Amino acid sequence: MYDVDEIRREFPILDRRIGDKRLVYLDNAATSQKPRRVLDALTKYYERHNANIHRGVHRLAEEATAAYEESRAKVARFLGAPGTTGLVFTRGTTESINLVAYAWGRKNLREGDEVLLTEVEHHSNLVPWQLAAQATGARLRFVPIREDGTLDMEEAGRLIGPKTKLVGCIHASNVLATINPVVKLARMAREAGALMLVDGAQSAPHLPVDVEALGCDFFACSGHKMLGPTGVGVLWGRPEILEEMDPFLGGGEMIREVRLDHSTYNDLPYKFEAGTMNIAQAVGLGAAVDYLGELGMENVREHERRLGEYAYGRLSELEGIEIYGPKEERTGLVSFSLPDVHPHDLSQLLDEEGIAIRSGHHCAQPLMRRLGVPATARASFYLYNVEEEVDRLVEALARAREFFRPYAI
Amino acid sequence: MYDVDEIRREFPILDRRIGDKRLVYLDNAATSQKPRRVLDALTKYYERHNANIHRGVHRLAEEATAAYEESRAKVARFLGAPGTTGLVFTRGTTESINLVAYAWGRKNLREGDEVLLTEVEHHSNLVPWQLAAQATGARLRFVPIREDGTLDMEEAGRLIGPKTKLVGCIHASNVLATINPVVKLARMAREAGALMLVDGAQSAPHLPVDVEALGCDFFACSGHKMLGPTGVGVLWGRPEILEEMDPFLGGGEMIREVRLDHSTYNDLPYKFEAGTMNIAQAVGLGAAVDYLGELGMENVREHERRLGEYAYGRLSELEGIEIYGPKEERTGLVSFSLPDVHPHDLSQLLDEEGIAIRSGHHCAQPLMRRLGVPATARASFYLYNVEEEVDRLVEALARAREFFRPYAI
Amino acid sequence: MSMMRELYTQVILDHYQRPRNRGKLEDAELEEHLLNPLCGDEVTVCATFDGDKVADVKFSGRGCSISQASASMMTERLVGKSREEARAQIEGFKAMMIGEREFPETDDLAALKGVIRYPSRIKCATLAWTAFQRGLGIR
Amino acid sequence: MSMMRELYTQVILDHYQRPRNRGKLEDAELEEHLLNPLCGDEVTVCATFDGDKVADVKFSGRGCSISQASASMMTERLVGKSREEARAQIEGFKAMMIGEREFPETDDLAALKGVIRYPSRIKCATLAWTAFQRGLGIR
Ligand SMILES: Cc1ncc(COP(=O)(O)O)c(C=O)c1O
Ligand SMILES: Cc1ncc(COP(=O)(O)O)c(C=O)c1O
Repeated sequence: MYDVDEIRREFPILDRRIGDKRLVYLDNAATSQKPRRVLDALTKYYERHNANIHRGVHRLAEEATAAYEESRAKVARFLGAPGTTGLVFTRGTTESINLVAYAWGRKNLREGDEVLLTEVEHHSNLVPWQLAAQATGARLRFVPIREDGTLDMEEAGRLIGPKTKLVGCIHASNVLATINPVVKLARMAREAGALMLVDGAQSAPHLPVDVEALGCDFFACSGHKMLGPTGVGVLWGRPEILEEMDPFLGGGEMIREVRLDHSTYNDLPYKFEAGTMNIAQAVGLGAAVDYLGELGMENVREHERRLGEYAYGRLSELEGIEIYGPKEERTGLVSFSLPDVHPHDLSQLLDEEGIAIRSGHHCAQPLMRRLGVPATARASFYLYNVEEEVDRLVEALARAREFFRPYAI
Repeated sequence: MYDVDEIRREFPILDRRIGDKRLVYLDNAATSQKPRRVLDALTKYYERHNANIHRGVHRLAEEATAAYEESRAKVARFLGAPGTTGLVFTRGTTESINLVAYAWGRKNLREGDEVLLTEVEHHSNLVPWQLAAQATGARLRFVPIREDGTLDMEEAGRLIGPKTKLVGCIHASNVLATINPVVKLARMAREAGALMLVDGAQSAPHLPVDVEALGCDFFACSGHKMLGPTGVGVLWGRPEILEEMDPFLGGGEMIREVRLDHSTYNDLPYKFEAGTMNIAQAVGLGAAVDYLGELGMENVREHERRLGEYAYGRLSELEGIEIYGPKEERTGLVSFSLPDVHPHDLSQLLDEEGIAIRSGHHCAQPLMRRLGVPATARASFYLYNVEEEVDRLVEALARAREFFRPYAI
Repeated sequence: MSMMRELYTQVILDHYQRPRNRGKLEDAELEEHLLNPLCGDEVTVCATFDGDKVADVKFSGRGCSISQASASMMTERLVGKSREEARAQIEGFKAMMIGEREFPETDDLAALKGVIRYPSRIKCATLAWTAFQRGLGIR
Repeated sequence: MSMMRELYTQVILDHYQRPRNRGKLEDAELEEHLLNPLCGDEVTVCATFDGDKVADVKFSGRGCSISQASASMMTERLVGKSREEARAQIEGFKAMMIGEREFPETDDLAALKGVIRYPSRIKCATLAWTAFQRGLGIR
């Protein structure tokens, strides 16, 4: 049974007050809150086991190494990876994608090659490819969206061709709440001989994910968006592909033999883990995916789907509101604009009532341009949010609008 | 007054027992332990303020941003940086140096150029330059060491010339306990028109550091070695130089304006902080440098100098021991070999007595080769270690040797 | 919403509703576009000069009430100023916005005082001013 | 030091002290060098064959007591084995070292059982075996 009250008790910050109001945290797409057990895992790690890993023969080093590697196994299982060999810890989605853009992209892209992305990408899955394109002469192309925010798959079919070397796609959009057909894209990519990278920053926290079933070659996500600590993320890659890639960061741990003039590199996944890693954070992420596994990602998805639907309905009551993305098959977030009130002013007024939403371009400026707005407001839900919070949001929006309406331009 | 008993009470892990023995943690050069106040800062951050930074208008985002930026200011002050503009958070020393090797190195190095390092470098300040050299055709050269482990500065003088574009040097050696003359090297580099990078992973935790006084252009260090959390480090760079560098990781936050085909980048230091940063870890590092500042780095240095001297003396009593590095002007660590016992076996036997030391190549394989050994044992001290712990170490070493002597080859 | 009244003062809402000097200038001698990377707001300021004196200033772009009101107030203040005076005026304002200088009680600008409590909004309030500063060649 | 006796058994210390088949082979058909990146220990194994059967095996390199003793025991076991048998033998040993298979009580190899408790040392114990495996063309 999915007991949201019990779940809420796990999150100390949900008792926080803003002024005299109880916090309503609806900025989960930016970062999630952390359950007590994740904080406890961090504290326990530091108070009992902290040591540098892999190279030490003493007890703490053994324990820290075991904890770190266990986390790797847990995260691999959580993502449906067939083993731990392809599971690399990074700082987050952004570093994961940059790793691919450097270590795979710089080595394999040439003038005339194409990388196919979409108009919906987060800057994290766009800027690294712009830099790789500048360095190699490859060209970026983009799958457009249709009016409802879903990908134009016919156009995708036309765009994928023999020049395509990699297709990169956001799995769940952090703005439109769409879930993109990455399985289909991966199939099309494979048929064209291209690799498929999935930006799972907004899917891994909210949907059951199975990288094998997705059929992708790379999958990136961030710990901090899925109940884990800041400072840790994941790149999963097919071992055969990772094996052939150049190293990315050089340093300790990723090497086998170092001479002054050249070096050879360690086995996977260590080849991509240079220097002292974010050990405690990886351990914390292990505790987070344990918890998500206990709750069941199907249940998390169902809870958020319902809440998102409820929010979509309640927000639609507001006269003149514009909600972005499709009506159906949405994740648990809603981006919107209200006439008369700039999103910044909106979130500020909401903040006074203890309600945290985000306003801005959500690191998706090209998508904002496509939608024809400089910014939107966004309420994003997670497994601990409840309908009463949606109600407080809607009421506060109505009041904010009353406040601003007299001054509307 | 430097009260080491009081200090020890701040570190929960020092009460840890290994079997029935109290832990003696002498692996501080690998990573340091964490005082309660750093753990508390992490917990407080997550329980009260956790949010994504810079882009949010709500209260938690304001608080988290303020905490993160305050930490930046604290760390800048701790390192003697003239402001926060050049202070970039990274995962650690390794990422910091790679950042320079990619964003400065790939842009500025050409065939015929030289990067001058030393024979003492940690893999972190060697492998990134090997990769940059491979990519650009630049050549690496190395300042040799003299018999006592100090740099041969005359040879350095001959090696620095018009071809030299960057000089990189480990500030304090993690193997030899030397403190290298980086001020002098920086001056020589400047005169030759080269930049100076200092690997401060082993100096920032142990010595008063002032990047202005050092006269360097880049300074890198790791939070986890200086009482801070894992997963955070620092690159300080002269703003004028950072300004001219290419971006490194692409993604959110480091951009100004993103279009599908190109982007412009944010101001310093944000230009080099792509994606969601290690926010909590940066906050934790802020608490760590607060504590170091309270204790006084002069006092920390003095405590460790004495302890290192005491350890050097006591260890010298062991017949046939070889201690690496010079006799004088050492930091608080001692690398050594005992005849008849392989360092691995040594640390294993010591572990049974609760004593954590490190054995291996210490991520300095070229230096090991120079010393003519595959590995050494290393005991490294920090501000909470005491003479009794040195005594326990020396006694355990004597016993380990008794154990192995009959089987010596 | 009493805190809100401190931030969204009557003066701000008035400038937001009826921005002064909104638009573009033909033959602008100074023209500078600036984007707030954190939220996507943007502003373009332009100015004509009469010798060393600012003859006319206009601003355009889109943004929140704070950024629009602040831009509007800025244009009122810069007309008739020499480059040097404009520069000083802008620096003074930016110093107020980071709490390094007092807001003059009698000046309309004091309406922006409430923004200081919201660091993420300070960039909104200073956006047009920074654009003008850059237009004057100061980085 | 009683735990120590479990790890450093008499058998291990004996092999450490008097390693069997230490050295190099002229005309080795199989020769493989392997480095343990975590500690710098290295081993070279070489072998000659008589048809499909291992005729002679030797190892050289430097390392801790565990890696040396384990290499020594390996050489004793591989002589006379076919390539296929050698491969199976090595796989079996590696399975024991990660706890996936029992150590045969009566075999000297059981002396290495204590190593399982120290994951960082498992690589020491398997170093020579992995080298031989690679020499057989298995990666
Ligand atoms: C001198 C030196 N440089 C660089 C490093 C690398 O630091 P990190 O592993 O934190 O990236 C270390 C520590 O391992 C070191 O001792
Ligand atoms: C879809 C998407 N991709 C990538 C990212 C970047 O993740 P991070 O900032 O953790 O690197 C985010 C979150 O900001 C996101 O929502």
